[in-house]
Amino acid sequence: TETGVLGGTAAAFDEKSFIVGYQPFYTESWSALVIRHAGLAEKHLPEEYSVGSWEVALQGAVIGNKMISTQNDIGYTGDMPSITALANEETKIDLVAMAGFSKGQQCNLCFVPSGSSVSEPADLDGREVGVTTGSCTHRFILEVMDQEGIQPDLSDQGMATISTNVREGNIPVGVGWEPAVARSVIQQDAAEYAFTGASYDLYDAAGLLMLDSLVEDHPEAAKGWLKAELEAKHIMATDPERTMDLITQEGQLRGYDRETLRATLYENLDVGSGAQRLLFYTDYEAIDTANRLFKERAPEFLYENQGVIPRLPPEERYRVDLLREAIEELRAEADWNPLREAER
Amino acid sequence: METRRRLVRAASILAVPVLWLAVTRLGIVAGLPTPMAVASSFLEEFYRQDFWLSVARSTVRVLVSFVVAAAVAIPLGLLVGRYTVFADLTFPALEMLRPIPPIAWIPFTILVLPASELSIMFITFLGAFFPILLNTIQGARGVEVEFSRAAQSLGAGSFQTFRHVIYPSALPAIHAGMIVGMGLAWVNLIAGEMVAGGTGLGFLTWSAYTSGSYPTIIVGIITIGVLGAISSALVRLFANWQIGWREVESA
Amino acid sequence: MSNQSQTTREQTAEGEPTPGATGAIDIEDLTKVYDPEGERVVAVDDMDLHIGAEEFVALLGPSGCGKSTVMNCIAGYLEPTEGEVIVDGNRVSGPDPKRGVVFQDNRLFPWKTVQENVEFGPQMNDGVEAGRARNILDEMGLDGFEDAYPSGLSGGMQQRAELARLLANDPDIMLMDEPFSALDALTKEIMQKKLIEVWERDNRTVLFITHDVEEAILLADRVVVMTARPGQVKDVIDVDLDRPRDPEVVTTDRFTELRERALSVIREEAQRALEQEEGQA
Amino acid sequence: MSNQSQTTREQTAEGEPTPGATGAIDIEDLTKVYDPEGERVVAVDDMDLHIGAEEFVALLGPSGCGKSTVMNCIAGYLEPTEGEVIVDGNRVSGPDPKRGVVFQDNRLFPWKTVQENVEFGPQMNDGVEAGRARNILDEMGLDGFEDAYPSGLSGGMQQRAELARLLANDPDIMLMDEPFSALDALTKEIMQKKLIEVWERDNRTVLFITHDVEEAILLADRVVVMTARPGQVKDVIDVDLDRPRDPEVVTTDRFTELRERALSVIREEAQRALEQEEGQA
Amino acid sequence: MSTVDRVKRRFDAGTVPVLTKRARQALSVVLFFVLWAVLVRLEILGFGRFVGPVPALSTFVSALLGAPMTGSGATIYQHAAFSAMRVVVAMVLATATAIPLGLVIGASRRWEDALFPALEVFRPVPPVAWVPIALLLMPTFRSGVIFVVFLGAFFPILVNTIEGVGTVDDEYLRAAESLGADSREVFRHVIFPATLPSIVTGVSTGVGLAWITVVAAEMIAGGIGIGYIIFQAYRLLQTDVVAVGMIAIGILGYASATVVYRIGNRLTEWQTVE
Ligand SMILES: Nc1ncnc2c1ncn2[C@@H]1O[C@H](COP(=O)(O)OP(=O)(O)OP(=O)(O)O)[C@@H](O)[C@H]1O
Ligand SMILES: Nc1ncnc2c1ncn2[C@@H]1O[C@H](COP(=O)(O)OP(=O)(O)OP(=O)(O)O)[C@@H](O)[C@H]1O
Ligand SMILES: O=C([O-])O
Ligand SMILES: [Mg+2]
Ligand SMILES: [Mg+2]
Repeated sequence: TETGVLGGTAAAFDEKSFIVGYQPFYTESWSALVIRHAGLAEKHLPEEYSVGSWEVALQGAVIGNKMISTQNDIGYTGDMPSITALANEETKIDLVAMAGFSKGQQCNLCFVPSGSSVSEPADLDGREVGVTTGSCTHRFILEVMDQEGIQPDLSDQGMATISTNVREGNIPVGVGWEPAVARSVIQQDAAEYAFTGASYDLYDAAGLLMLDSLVEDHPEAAKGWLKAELEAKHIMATDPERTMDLITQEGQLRGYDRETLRATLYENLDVGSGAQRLLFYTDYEAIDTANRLFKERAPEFLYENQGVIPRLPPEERYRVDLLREAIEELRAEADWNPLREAER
Repeated sequence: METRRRLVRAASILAVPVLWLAVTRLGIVAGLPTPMAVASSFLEEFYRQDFWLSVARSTVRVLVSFVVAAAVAIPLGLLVGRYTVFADLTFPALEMLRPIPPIAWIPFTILVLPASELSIMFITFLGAFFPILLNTIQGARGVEVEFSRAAQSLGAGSFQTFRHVIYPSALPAIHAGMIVGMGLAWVNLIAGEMVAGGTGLGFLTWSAYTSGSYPTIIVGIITIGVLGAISSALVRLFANWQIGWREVESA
Repeated sequence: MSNQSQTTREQTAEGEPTPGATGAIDIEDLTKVYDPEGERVVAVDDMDLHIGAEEFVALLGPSGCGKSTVMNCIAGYLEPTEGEVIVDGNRVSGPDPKRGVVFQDNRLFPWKTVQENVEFGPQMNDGVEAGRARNILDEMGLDGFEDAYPSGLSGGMQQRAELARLLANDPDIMLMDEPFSALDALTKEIMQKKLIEVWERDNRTVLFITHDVEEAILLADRVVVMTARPGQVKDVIDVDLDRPRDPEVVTTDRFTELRERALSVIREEAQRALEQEEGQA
Repeated sequence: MSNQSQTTREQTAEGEPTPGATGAIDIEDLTKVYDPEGERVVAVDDMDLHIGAEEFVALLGPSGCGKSTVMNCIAGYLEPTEGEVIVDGNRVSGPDPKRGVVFQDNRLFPWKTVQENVEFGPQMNDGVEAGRARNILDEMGLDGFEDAYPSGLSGGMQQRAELARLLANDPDIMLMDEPFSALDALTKEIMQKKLIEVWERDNRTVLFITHDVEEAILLADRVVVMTARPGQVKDVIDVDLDRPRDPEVVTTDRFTELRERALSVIREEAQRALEQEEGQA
Repeated sequence: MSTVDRVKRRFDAGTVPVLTKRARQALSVVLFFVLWAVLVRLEILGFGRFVGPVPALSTFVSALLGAPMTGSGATIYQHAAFSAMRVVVAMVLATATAIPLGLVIGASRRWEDALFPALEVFRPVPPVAWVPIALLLMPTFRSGVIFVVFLGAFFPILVNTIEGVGTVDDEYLRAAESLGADSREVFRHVIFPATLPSIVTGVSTGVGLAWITVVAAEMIAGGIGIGYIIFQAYRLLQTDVVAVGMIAIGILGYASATVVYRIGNRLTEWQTVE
């Protein structure tokens, strides 16, 4: 799977050998794991193209930045880092598809130590809340603060640090994304879900990003990757057992029980007012809520509220044209439907 | 007496795992993995390709960066040490950069360099570069003037004086810098791998933390320690081999 | 110039200098000021001295009077502040293999073996045949120690090796700054003998700095005594003792006389130097 | 014991030792082997020597013959392998402020000022009044330098300060290992005078190691010459020159005679030592 | 010929008056900024993606005037204070433990045998590698970071102290004993002061490592501090803030090195001839 000791360096200088940035520790982007371990890229990419290396990142921002410096060609990132990447003025990066989508069930999760007295959003007022700024959890907590009129004390930490600190009771509240939260709740029985974005009608998503130069200069390869993405979604939506077999092949996740991993994909939360855990959609323009998330809510948050991006992402950075072509081609080639119901 | 001393020293080392065991048994430090858990995790890692790839990547990164750092820092240091004009023109700028911990360069390198491998190597390079540079400068400045005078009076030109006098005379200082530099190369490599992610033992250790495989954290620490010790030993060996003349002195 | 040189040689009761001899040194109005911008130290003040080709001159003087400074100007390490040093008619402008130097603290290259040290000079001046190095090592009694590093040798051997390194370059002039001051009495005696042997055979000019009055008289044709800082020539003593001089010469009346003369000049100057120092404190 | 001591003092043409004088040293069958398990080096072999109270003894001998080893045994730094050193009837078992030491390389504490150095001894032995330090500094001509660190002093001053530090402790015995060998001729002469002055006034025993034959004769009541390694006593020369001895005494016939005797013994031993060394190479 | 020679020699010796020393040094700094600006302007390598000197310095000035650095609204002073506090606390702990331990290990073979081998087991591990385990095991996040920084500073101080004791010349000990000092007094008046220069070297190496470690820990673990600012700004691609963080950490590192140097010089002033 990995290529050589210096594989990444060599691939960085080879246009037809892609470096893919992915996040094993972000359930919403796991279609990448399915592509990787089912060999879907090899299946769908034109012959002369290959995956030079799969680069693990623990945060979407790292992938976004590597794409900006053209060290990664393809990236799987949360909604916030996706927008940061789209808005940058250095390197053209396109949002070519959506890797995962949910009504606040993946990245808008508030959790507390087991047996904590904190259960309502109002209880957060004045308390220390661990959050990774710049991620989808950050937007979530700010929306909650806004709607509830509360003032928690935000402490910016990495996701792993937040879940350790919640589990050890060092901080009373954390907001986070899967699968780290499920590990604390299910596997270690040390924390519980308090509430999710669903209560506030908030959505979270993961984006599939490509360098615009890749899309422009190698459209067949880009289309091939999108086909792989669609097939991965098909597997995830229709064959949970095979999906779990593939996901658990990812060495990074060896600290996670299969059950914990399955829960993050397929088990709905008690506190999520019945929202489905993960929606296996790919065409964000076909889903109104997803479209608005990527084109309005997230960009406005980063641009107006946080002032951390220099401009709103230009319209032409959103391009699902190749995705649509890939869907059409797959409809002809495959005996399964590349789109979920709501996308049709 | 000699054997008694050796026993005490062995006991001292042995006390580390024994204390560790006791601490975990008595539950003094909550969450500390037991030696057995770490041992079995070690065995597991031993059969994983990913682990060996991490070992190989970190080792290659350190070695390449270190060699490049030495190759740049030693000539530069000799020139800065010997030529005041050159020193005045270069050294103040370098001195401005020196107090910045190499790891703080990571965002810069990721944005500016064309491959993430190079980013981590650059951080590692910086870790080794400044100690070697400073020691070389000090070594070149410390050469007693009589040595260069002797060489000149024997007919050596300035390049020959450099090669036969300045360089060998600065070698002990250069080696001291290389030993410190090797230690700092590892420090910064690990930090770089943890921050910039991807591969390597630093990443392995941090992602073990992220994924909650706590015994693997300690496997990572031990592996890093062993490799660090080996590389320091190699530098020392190289140094001793290069300056045999100094051993005679102490003998 | 060569005229004066000859006069000197006659006075020393030695043979005439070899015809066409090289290695005459003329120090003319030499002034050396250290740190002329900051705290000026006038080390040597308007000094004149002529050393004939093939002459052996000892330079005596109180500590800090400028002896090493004079030598460094002749060697070409230091640029005179005023005046100049002329060797065989040419102004000294830098170090030259024709003017070999032995330093007070042994300056063999510790990172080279004895043989490498001795071969260094010939290597740098590829005109000189390298086989010479080997002979010189033998002659200096260093056979068997070719591959030793200087740190493995006794003090006496180190000094012999340094002399060997110098001779391998076949210099016209040997400048020696307290070369034997760190040796014990016996080793010093042996080295003195060796030096004279070499000098008598090869006809080189020697400028020999020392603190030891007896050593100066025992070795030199002329003893130049310098004043306390700033250094100038205070007295020049012609040593009219026959050569070869054996160690017993020190018991002769003439030796005692010469010694007394040198000592009294030195004592006077040293006293002055001391007063200067205490005046500064 | 005290009997022998008196005999010596008479021969030196000095006054009788003070009644109840302390500081007699008895070296009895002293053998010192370095590294008895590994590469044995027999430094001193079955040496006997008596030094009377208040006597000034100089110890001469070729390099490496064991002089410093003997001194270290007397000082109590080294445990004899066999035999013993007895001072005023007591076996030496460790260092003691009654036996003061001056080292060859200056060993003033560089991190203390001159005054702190000199006061160090009295402070450690609070029996001695501290005001003494001040007087001694003045006497040694160090007034004005009390607050200087040793690195700021000239070599001669450093040596004076070290002597002052020793005297501040009022030792019975002064053990001095080539104390003046690093000084230039004039400074050395001044220090020698100072030492004799102090010794004559305070009646201490002095063991003075040197390489310099003239220095030994100029200063000592008796000169002990050691054999090449392993060290033993080769010859003991009574110096029957009147005191005070001024520098001119070196020109007297008796001085020359004594010097010749010492030199010939030393030369012989040094030659042996050299042969040993070359035999090893 | 001889003038050429002379000029050449003076040039070699660096005494040719091509500008004064100060001017050359200033030129070096100016050239650095020019080079930076040119690289950014010409977009050599990926420099086009990094901030140039002028916007970096202007952001730096506004940061100095109290502009908040990141979303949390803390000023650069607050972040700097946090990083500095961590370094100071860790340095105090490290000197307070490593110096006595080093003196004891260096002076006594018995203590050396008992303690040193065990400590040597830990020494090759780079301090940063302890970050995950420290965050896991220490009771609070903040103490975890301080613990790691402490480790960074501890070993250089320890090792230099031990080495320093080892190189104290025996003759100083002998001199003190002959002057009547007992072993406690020898320790206080000889071993400790003689070791001080080494200790100072160790402390200055230690403070350098402390900064490296604190920045790494803050970048990796987040929270607050200059390392955090750098990484947070990087996540959000605010390269001017990244540069400001680097400048700030450089200034702090330089300032602390100067403080250690000054104190060290004061403590060992006897080494320099007045
Ligand atoms: N580089 C220098 N800068 C300033 N002053 C110097 C320098 N070198 C020597 N001096 C001073 O110049 C004077 C003469 O020094 P020099 O070394 O020539 O004396 P010397 O006669 O060789 O002394 P010694 O007998 O101690 O070797 C001394 O007072 C010395 O302190
Ligand atoms: N610690 C030691 N271990 C082994 N050998 C030693 C040690 N100290 C001295 N020696 C050896 O013992 C012999 C006597 O040494 P010592 O220093 O007593 O001689 P010395 O007469 O004082 O010489 P010098 O005149 O050079 O000072 C020498 O051959 C020396 O090499
Ligand atoms: O990918 C994210 O880090 O949100
Ligand atoms: Mg001199
Ligand atoms: Mg000795």
